[in-house]
Amino acid sequence: MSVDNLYRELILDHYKSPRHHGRLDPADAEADGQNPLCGDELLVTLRFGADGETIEDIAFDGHGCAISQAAASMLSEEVIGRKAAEVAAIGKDDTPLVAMMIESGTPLTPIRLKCALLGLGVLKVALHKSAGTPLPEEWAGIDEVEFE
Amino acid sequence: MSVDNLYRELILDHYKSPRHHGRLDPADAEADGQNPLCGDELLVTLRFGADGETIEDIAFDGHGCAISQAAASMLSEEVIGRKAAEVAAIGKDDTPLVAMMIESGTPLTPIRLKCALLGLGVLKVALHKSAGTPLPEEWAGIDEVEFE
Amino acid sequence: MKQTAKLDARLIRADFPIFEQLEEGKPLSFLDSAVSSQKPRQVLEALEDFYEHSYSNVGRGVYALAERADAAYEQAREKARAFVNAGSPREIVFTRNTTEGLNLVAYAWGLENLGPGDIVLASELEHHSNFVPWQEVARRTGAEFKVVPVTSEGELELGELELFASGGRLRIVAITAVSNSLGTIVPVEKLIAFAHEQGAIAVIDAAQAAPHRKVDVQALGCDFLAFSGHKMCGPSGVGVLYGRSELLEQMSPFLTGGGMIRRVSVEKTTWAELPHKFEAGTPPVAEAVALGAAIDYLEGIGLEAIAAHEHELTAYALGRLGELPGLTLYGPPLERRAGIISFNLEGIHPHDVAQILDAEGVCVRAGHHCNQPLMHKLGVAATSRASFYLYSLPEEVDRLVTGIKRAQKVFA
Amino acid sequence: MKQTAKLDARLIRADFPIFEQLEEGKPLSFLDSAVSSQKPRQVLEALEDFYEHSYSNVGRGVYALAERADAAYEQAREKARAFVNAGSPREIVFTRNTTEGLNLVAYAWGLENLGPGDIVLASELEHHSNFVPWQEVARRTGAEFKVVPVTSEGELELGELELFASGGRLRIVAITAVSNSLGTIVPVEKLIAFAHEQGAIAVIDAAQAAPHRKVDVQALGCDFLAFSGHKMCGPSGVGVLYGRSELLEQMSPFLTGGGMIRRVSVEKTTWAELPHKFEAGTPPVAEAVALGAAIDYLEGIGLEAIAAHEHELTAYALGRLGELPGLTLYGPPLERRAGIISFNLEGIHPHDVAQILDAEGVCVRAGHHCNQPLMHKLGVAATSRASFYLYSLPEEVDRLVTGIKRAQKVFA
Ligand SMILES: Cc1ncc(COP(=O)(O)O)c(C=O)c1O
Ligand SMILES: Cc1ncc(COP(=O)(O)O)c(C=O)c1O
Repeated sequence: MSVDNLYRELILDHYKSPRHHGRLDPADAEADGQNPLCGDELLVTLRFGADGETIEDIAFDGHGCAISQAAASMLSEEVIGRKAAEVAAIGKDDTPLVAMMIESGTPLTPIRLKCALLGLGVLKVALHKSAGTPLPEEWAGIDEVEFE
Repeated sequence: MSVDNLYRELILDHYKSPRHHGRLDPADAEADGQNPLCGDELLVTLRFGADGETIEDIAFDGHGCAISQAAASMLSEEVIGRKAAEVAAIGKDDTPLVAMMIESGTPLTPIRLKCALLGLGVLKVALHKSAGTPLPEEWAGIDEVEFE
Repeated sequence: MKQTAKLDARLIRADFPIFEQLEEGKPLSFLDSAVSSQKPRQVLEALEDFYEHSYSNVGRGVYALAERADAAYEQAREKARAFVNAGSPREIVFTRNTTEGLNLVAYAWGLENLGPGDIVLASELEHHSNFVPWQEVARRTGAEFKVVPVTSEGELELGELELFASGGRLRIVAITAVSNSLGTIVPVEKLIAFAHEQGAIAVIDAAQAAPHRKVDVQALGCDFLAFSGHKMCGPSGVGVLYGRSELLEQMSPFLTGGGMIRRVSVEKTTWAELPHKFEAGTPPVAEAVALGAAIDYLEGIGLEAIAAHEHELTAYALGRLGELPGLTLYGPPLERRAGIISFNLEGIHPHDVAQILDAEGVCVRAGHHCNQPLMHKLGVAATSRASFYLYSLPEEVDRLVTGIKRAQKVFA
Repeated sequence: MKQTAKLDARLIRADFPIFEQLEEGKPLSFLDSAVSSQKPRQVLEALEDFYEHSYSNVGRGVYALAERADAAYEQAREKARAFVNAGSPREIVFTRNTTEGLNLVAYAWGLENLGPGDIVLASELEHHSNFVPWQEVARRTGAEFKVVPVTSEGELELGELELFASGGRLRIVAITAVSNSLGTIVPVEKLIAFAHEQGAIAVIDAAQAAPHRKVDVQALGCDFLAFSGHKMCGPSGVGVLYGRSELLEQMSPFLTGGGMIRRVSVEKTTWAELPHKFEAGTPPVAEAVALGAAIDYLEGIGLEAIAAHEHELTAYALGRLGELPGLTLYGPPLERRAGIISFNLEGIHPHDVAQILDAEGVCVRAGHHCNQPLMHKLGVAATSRASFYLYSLPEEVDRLVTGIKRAQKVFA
């Protein structure tokens, strides 16, 4: 993995100026989680539109490395206006930051992938919780911890 | 260690016709023990002379390999008529069978040494128990098991 | 496709450096693989290569070296998963050995789930490692410890199984798949079915099974299954515990410390996901990687071919030993026996037999084989035991027979 | 006579095969020895030699090969005994790692001896492996778990120690000898004295001490002391627990199974002597033997020389890092610090720091280092950490500084 490629302007920009940062209050769904390897933590809050299934607004809060923060920021832009069920089905390789790295020919290593997927993970927890559906096995445990 | 040397006539003879085999009843001192590696077991009973410290008679009972049985048999011949304190101080290398192997230039390997020393071990337990003195550390545990 | 062709033990033997040396001038006839197997070059090279090129601790490092170590370790887990056909690598915990795996279940499941009135069932056939932990956890929790008896041929008295039915109080059935003393192949499916009928969990000791024949935890339907790397061409210091994820998830951790936590504070600590929840501290990293290489090695040859080879040798050995006067054979008939043969010679203690055999370069085990309850049942303190593996040869059986004759002459 | 001459790290480095390779075209600057050390050829050769010439299980075999394996294993125990100056090899238990050693004490001593009202004391400095087991055993037994606080420089608030005096209710004091995050050298003698005054046992985590400086359990007077082979040039999969024999004798076993029993029957089981009572199942045989070789290696160089070398490098690194703007250093002053340096860069997460350093071939750790309570106290989620060992070189510090500057440029 080339560092120049990883710490490209786009990612640094999302890290330094995260989009949709903060907390929505009230929110229709929320969840938090952490990457136990580094203590990175994210809280997601979101609101649905009148149809109860289109994501109308979303906010991420928390702290962590450039990759986890930028990935969450980029993801938040991606999901606004989309249906919950559709978003809940987004695959690991399809989040904007991960996809971008794969495309550039230097995919993230497994450890950094965990950073990059923290945002998608907590978002999935939030959506499954609000839909009352069980979390798929590969995300197990991501929501077990209280947010500080 | 040469097997011919180990299974020499003297040792086989003691194994096949053990001296002082059986149990003394009544006895002035007794103890039992086992080699947990192979399940070999020995019970020693002995009687003191009028002075209360000369070993007047001794008997070993139990079952085990040729080495443990012959060593006990040879030891029993060696200790009759000797003082308890003197016998309690016999060193590992000084039992007849072990000394004989050392002399012949092919000392017992550590595992077989445990077989050969079982008799001395239970005898020491018996003597220390009857004298009320503590067993030296290197014999610890040899008396923890009931004899069957 | 698995290779089912007959294996060529002579060719395989060339993979094992230890057979290149002579033992006191004689070729090494290693008939003690049941206690631990020898290691092929392929495994030793994997070990060395890992230490020389990819060594680092796992699970925590960002740098490339750590990522390599991590990938190698998790790849080994995946190999172990496929080896026993577990549903997910989350169900594969690396332990030190079979014994630790069984203790893990006894502590982490047993201590929390057992109480007075409950029953823990093992068998007379069990190795101490699948006997004492259950006896101990029963003692600590006030549960009752019972054992399924065996016949004089060393097979479970399955007809008596119903005696242990007890309206939901039976909580654990712990059974070996293959007896390490007698080679008995146990019909574990029946015991697992019985356990589940009774609402108990089924714990399988596969220490003697996994190295020699295909083990499929999903086909078996067992709840836990443990085995050791060192008996299957892998290094010492590593074993595997399979556990059904539903159970592993409900359980509290066993050992606690680095690597198995989610968050630690003075007030409260929470646990990491499976399987890490059960791997506290630095794991046997290089050992797990080398165990992965051992699995590749065994699968390259094929478990069926290994079992068939051992079966053939066992048939030959039972025939040759059966001809010897004054020799008692223990255990079940050939059809229900793995490559393990226990025997005794009249008037000669197993220790002396093993000693005399050693002078011929023949290694056999002498003792109770960590099977005292079974020895008690057989009415002996000890036996001599020969056991085979993929590198065993018929001439080793011949040397065994020659050595036995020599022992009989010495003690005549 | 111990060698006290200055060590030549460049010469030593040539013993370590891993440094022969380039990492992405750059020399490997391995500044992460606190998590696990690299292995010298001497240790890898001992491992291979054992597997190729003397491998067998231990403790049970009559044949010559088994006697050789046994002798090698017990010789390793004797080396470990001498390494920490224990009074007897009976006090040396081979474990998997430090974590298992500490858990052994928590289970086998703690579960039996603690109850409601009792106090278990650790510190905010502890690695999770010397924190969570005590927290857990306190939870299970109803005892209270307390921690000695640390100053903002990561030193124990010894002035507050008396607050934990409690008329005989203090039962365990568990303390690390060296902090793995901050390098703090803890005055463990004081804590051991305090523990004994209070009637408590003193358990020392020597994971970061034993590899780097002479540890003498008799001089310390501690009751238990644990360390890991993999952090001291030894293989993964093996560790050592020292325990005072009086205590080990009183204790029930921890893991049960093969090798640790005296006699087993359905009714009752009795235990083997020390140290075997605490070594259930097949031990990490080859790993222990290779750890013996690692001890020989370290002692050949001399622990004093190693500590002096690391001290010199730490002084150099603290100087160079101290000059960098936007860099925060954590931990005590040089005089009371081992070769470990934690730091943070303003506005850059440690993970990103480590990632950018990796591109320079520099390996540092990023995270909480299994020290969440300490991180909490320092008010950070994570730090970057560089740590040194006998093979570390000043130019690795220079490359670290270059890498940090690069990170600062990327994130400028
Ligand atoms: C101070 C300290 N204690 C305990 C441990 C745990 O060691 P291991 O993972 O080898 O059990 C470590 C190593 O990470 C450590 O640094
Ligand atoms: C049937 C059986 N179970 C358990 C064990 C224990 O294995 P380990 O010593 O590797 O823990 C053995 C090996 O001795 C065995 O044969």
